[in-house]
Amino acid sequence: MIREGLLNTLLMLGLLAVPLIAQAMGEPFVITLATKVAILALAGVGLNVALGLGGMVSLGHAAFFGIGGYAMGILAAPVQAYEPLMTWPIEVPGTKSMPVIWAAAMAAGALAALAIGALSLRTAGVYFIMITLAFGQMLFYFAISWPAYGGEDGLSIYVRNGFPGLNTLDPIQFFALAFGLLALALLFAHLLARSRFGLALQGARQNPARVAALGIRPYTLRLTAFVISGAITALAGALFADLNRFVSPAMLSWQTSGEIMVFVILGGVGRLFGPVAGAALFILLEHWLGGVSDYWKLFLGLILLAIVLFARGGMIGALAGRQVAHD
Amino acid sequence: MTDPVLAVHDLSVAFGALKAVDRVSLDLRPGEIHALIGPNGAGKSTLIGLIAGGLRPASGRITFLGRDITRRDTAARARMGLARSFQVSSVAPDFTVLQNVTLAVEGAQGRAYGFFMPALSDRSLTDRAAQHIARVGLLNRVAVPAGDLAHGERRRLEVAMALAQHPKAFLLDEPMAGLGPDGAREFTQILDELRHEAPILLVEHDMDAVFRLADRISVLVYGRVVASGGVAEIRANPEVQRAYLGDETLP
Amino acid sequence: MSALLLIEQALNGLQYGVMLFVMAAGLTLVFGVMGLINLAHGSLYMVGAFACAAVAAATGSFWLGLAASLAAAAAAGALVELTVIRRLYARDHLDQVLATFALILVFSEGTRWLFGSFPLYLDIPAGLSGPVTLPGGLDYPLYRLVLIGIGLAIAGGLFWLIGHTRLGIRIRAGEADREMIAALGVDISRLYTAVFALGAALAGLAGALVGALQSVQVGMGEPVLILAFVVIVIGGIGSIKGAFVGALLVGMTDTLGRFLLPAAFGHIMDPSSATSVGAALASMLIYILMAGVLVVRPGGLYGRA
Amino acid sequence: MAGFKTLAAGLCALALATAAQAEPLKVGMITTLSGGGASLGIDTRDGFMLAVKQAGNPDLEVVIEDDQRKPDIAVQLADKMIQSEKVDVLTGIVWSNLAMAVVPAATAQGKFYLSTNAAPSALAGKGCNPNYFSVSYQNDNLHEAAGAYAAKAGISKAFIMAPNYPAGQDSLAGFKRFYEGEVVGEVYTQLGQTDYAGEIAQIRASGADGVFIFLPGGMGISFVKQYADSGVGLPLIGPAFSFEQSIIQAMGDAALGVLNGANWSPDLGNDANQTFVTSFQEEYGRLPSVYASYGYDTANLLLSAMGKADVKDADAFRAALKEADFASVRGDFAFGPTNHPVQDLYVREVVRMGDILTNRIVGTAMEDRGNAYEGECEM
Repeated sequence: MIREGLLNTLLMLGLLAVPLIAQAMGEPFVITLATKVAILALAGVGLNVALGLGGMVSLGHAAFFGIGGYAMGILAAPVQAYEPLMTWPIEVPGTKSMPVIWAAAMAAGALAALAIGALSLRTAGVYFIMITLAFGQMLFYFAISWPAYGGEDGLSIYVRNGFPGLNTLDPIQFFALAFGLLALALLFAHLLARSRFGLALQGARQNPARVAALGIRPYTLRLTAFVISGAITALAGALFADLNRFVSPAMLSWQTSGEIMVFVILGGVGRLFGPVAGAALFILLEHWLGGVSDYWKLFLGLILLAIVLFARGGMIGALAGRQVAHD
Repeated sequence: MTDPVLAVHDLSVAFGALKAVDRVSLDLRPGEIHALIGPNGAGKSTLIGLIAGGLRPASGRITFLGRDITRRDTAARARMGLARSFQVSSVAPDFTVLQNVTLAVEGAQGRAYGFFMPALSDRSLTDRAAQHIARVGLLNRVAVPAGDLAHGERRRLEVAMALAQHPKAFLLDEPMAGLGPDGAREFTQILDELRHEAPILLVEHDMDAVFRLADRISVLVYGRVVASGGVAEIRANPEVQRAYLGDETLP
Repeated sequence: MSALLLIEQALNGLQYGVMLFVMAAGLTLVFGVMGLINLAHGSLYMVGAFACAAVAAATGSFWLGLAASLAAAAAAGALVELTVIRRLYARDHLDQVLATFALILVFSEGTRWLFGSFPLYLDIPAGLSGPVTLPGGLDYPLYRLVLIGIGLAIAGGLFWLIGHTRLGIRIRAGEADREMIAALGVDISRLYTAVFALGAALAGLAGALVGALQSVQVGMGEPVLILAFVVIVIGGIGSIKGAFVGALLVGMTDTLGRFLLPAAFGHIMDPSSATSVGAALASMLIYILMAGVLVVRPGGLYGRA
Repeated sequence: MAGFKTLAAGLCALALATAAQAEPLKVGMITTLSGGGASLGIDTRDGFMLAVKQAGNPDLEVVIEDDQRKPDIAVQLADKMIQSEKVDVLTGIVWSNLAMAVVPAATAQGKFYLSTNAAPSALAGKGCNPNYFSVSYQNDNLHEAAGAYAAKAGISKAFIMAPNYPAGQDSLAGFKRFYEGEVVGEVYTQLGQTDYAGEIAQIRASGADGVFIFLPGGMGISFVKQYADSGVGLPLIGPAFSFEQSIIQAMGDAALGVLNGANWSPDLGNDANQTFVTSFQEEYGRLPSVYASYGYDTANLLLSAMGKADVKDADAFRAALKEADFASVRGDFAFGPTNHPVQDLYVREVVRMGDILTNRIVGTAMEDRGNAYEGECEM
């Protein structure tokens, strides 16, 4: 058994060290993989706010992930075509600036989460799982069949968006951005869990009737958490689209929702660094198994099954033992 | 006579064909303990639920501090100062005693949306929580998860949470259920002090405690109030004897 | 448009709806009785279709294939219940989602391993192919009429099973109170295996029946699974009656929406963009229906919540 | 299967950079080998590897990876192949949306991309690139063939149908470009739709005398079975994708007599094709599909260019590719000005030969057809 804090530190140091070593050895693709881990972990951190703190099992977070991606595509694509984003009622140019895109992605994700959450949170338990799934599908089909933004072909941008002072085309510099945002999000999630809001939200997860009797509306708490969660996941989506320089409806598919949830559960639900461990393990498995057999998903499924059946509390739970109550 | 803190007027609710609460009117006056007794299934817990806000009445009104609260939700009623305990212990089981009571203090302050305001390192929250925990004698158990507490301790934790709300009225649903004779005696003492904070609407099966504590008693049978009055009056009421107490001799 | 076309579309919606019901019934039973959310239900649909196609190809008989689909899906269901699912009853929904998500991967790739990546051939049985002329002069495929009949018969059978048999009484008791049924001396784990296998068999049957009309391929179960979720959310989880009403609603809405919406948009825009915009909206229609139902009744039409 | 994988040296993400060696041409194939669309990718790979095996050229190294039909995976595989494997040429993508995700970035980094199938209009027009060659066709071609031939086949009032996504929209536009009859109904279906009863009812009510469909993969199987069963019985025409070797077996007799526009058929009489069909059957025990033929042609094109120029000399290699000096299974083969083929387009009919269903050419729809987007390309 290792203390959870030490484990988390090792995890983050590992995620930081792998691309640095890869850089030194001239293996840029490994840096790309580490960037993918950081971005997917960020999406997981977003989901974990809803899932771990709030107890909301959302199987529709691909909606926010995809919305973040499309925010990137819709803002950046007009720039490369030398066209304005919109001309009516006022002319708005597109942008290739990452900070602007991130803000737009988070705003769009938050708005979508507000709408989806407001309806879905009227229900609970298994209804909530299925409804979030169905809303995700609704956006997925919409994105495929709506012709304006490329439909199933998606939107390609040929050059990665820019960040002041950095060359984002350099894999290691883009990794630094993704890693920095992941660290920020982890810090935010940490503060949130220990805040007044976090206390109330976790209370509402355990006993909503009691929290209501204390004068705090569980619905409003959860909706707020869902919106925060949607915004973080949308930010991850914008970064993911930038990593691939491409966005398509595949980001909105329900398999994506399932995978984001897998990161969170693999790592350990409600553990701050769970999504980081989960995403790292998932990507490692995907690339290692993918090289072993065409039927690698069969083995991935068996491994997932073994983890959920026999390693409760996820990886961090297995390594660090029972979660201690919040200090 | 002062105005009642809490009053229900002609309150009714039905579950299918069953009239769980049938045109009930009663009130709670400052400083008193008003006990609600009756056989199992008489509708006592349903009535508490209606007053606290978990259930919606089919007809009738509820006023609290002079205002009609019939259409307000649970949280709004709680913020006005209506504190309740549940028939089955209701706490956040993974939270420690301190976390549970801190949450109650937070609710009373109406500031649950501080995203960057740390909760458990904020002395203005935890000191107050500790005071309430001390009141119920759980100070040596602050760091224990509520789920690991003994039954009686959890009951006291609920009282501490209710106290933290700075209530204008308590709704206590069988707070002494399952406590055993020693626990019940101790708890009676706590409730006796509690009445100085705010009046109590008390649902209780322990008749010793009821007769020792109550200023007034209302008897609920099949959803209706069949008798209401002072302790002696209710003891003597033949209808109560027959309908509720049966052949048991009263203490 | 003609009344005949509308009637034909309504029949199509009905046929689509009853097949969705057969699929959704198992899902809603398993949730109602065991409180389990099973994402792998679509995989059992696929197992049924593959078993039917394989046996029909080997023996030349669709009906043997159909029997095989029932047996294979029930066996797969029982096997999965005994090895994996029963460890999940006491877990929260989260673990159930992850474990059954993993099962989808195992089923899909396992099937691909066994049968290859190419779609299998499965045709409508000879006696049921081709159209028949209905009163009013409408030519309608006989097989689809048979599907409607089978679906309605299964619905009737399920209502009877739940309402009038010992198993049904146990199922209803199990929904109400797990401890009580255990106290009655019923072997609860055998009951659970039986209910899960029953749900699996229904999914497999739906897969085989619909597989004769469609492409039998890996991944065919997931779109149907999500539709089945929509159905039981609309109907109220755990309610067979709700699943039936929900399935018909979804079937009708989807079929008529795909047909009427582009036509409606044709009145206000040019035909090409009307078909495209109308089709885009039609694909979202059932989800809008679901959202609408939930606004009015958060527990679904016949839900207990 | 695993054999090809072992060709992918340094596959492990953390493996050391492979030691320097004699510089062969390294080609990276990204195609769909798992999940729903795997049969197309497997055919592409098998056709390509058959030609590689027949050539036995030790200087050609092939790395094959599975894109799972996911654009983001395809992009990452392309990054990996370019950054880590240091491939010179990319190929193999089946789907247009994946091609749109990979090709622009790959050609922008100076790599060659040879398309074995997907050739979306954006890459033929405004997005064209001198390093991008489509060996197969331009996406619209096979729809154009169907459109050009439909009137000859007696279809004067057509009902046309495709899924509601960009390739579907391009398909209907392609059909209408050379169709001389009247379009009486135009319907977009949902991508991945499995039940077409509603559309068939509309066909029945439309008064059409023929139906054009573009429904690739499982969608086509579902439609054709249901259409045959409905008794509507109007002639059916479409592009070859919907009536491919791997698909028509699953349709069964329902597919008999369906016409489809194609640029290749197993019964094309040229020597290269006869060799290809025979050796493919010997090697893999099944008839090749168009995807296999494109994979085979692509490999042979690449081998022919390797014989003429070193890939490190991009201009020379590009010129060598452009000459297209290889024996195509399609007979005459040449690249047009925008690196898309100029070729004859045929119409085939699904027929039964013994136990299996296959296609047979029934007529030529267009001769020396290029594509509709050449004017938009500035290369």
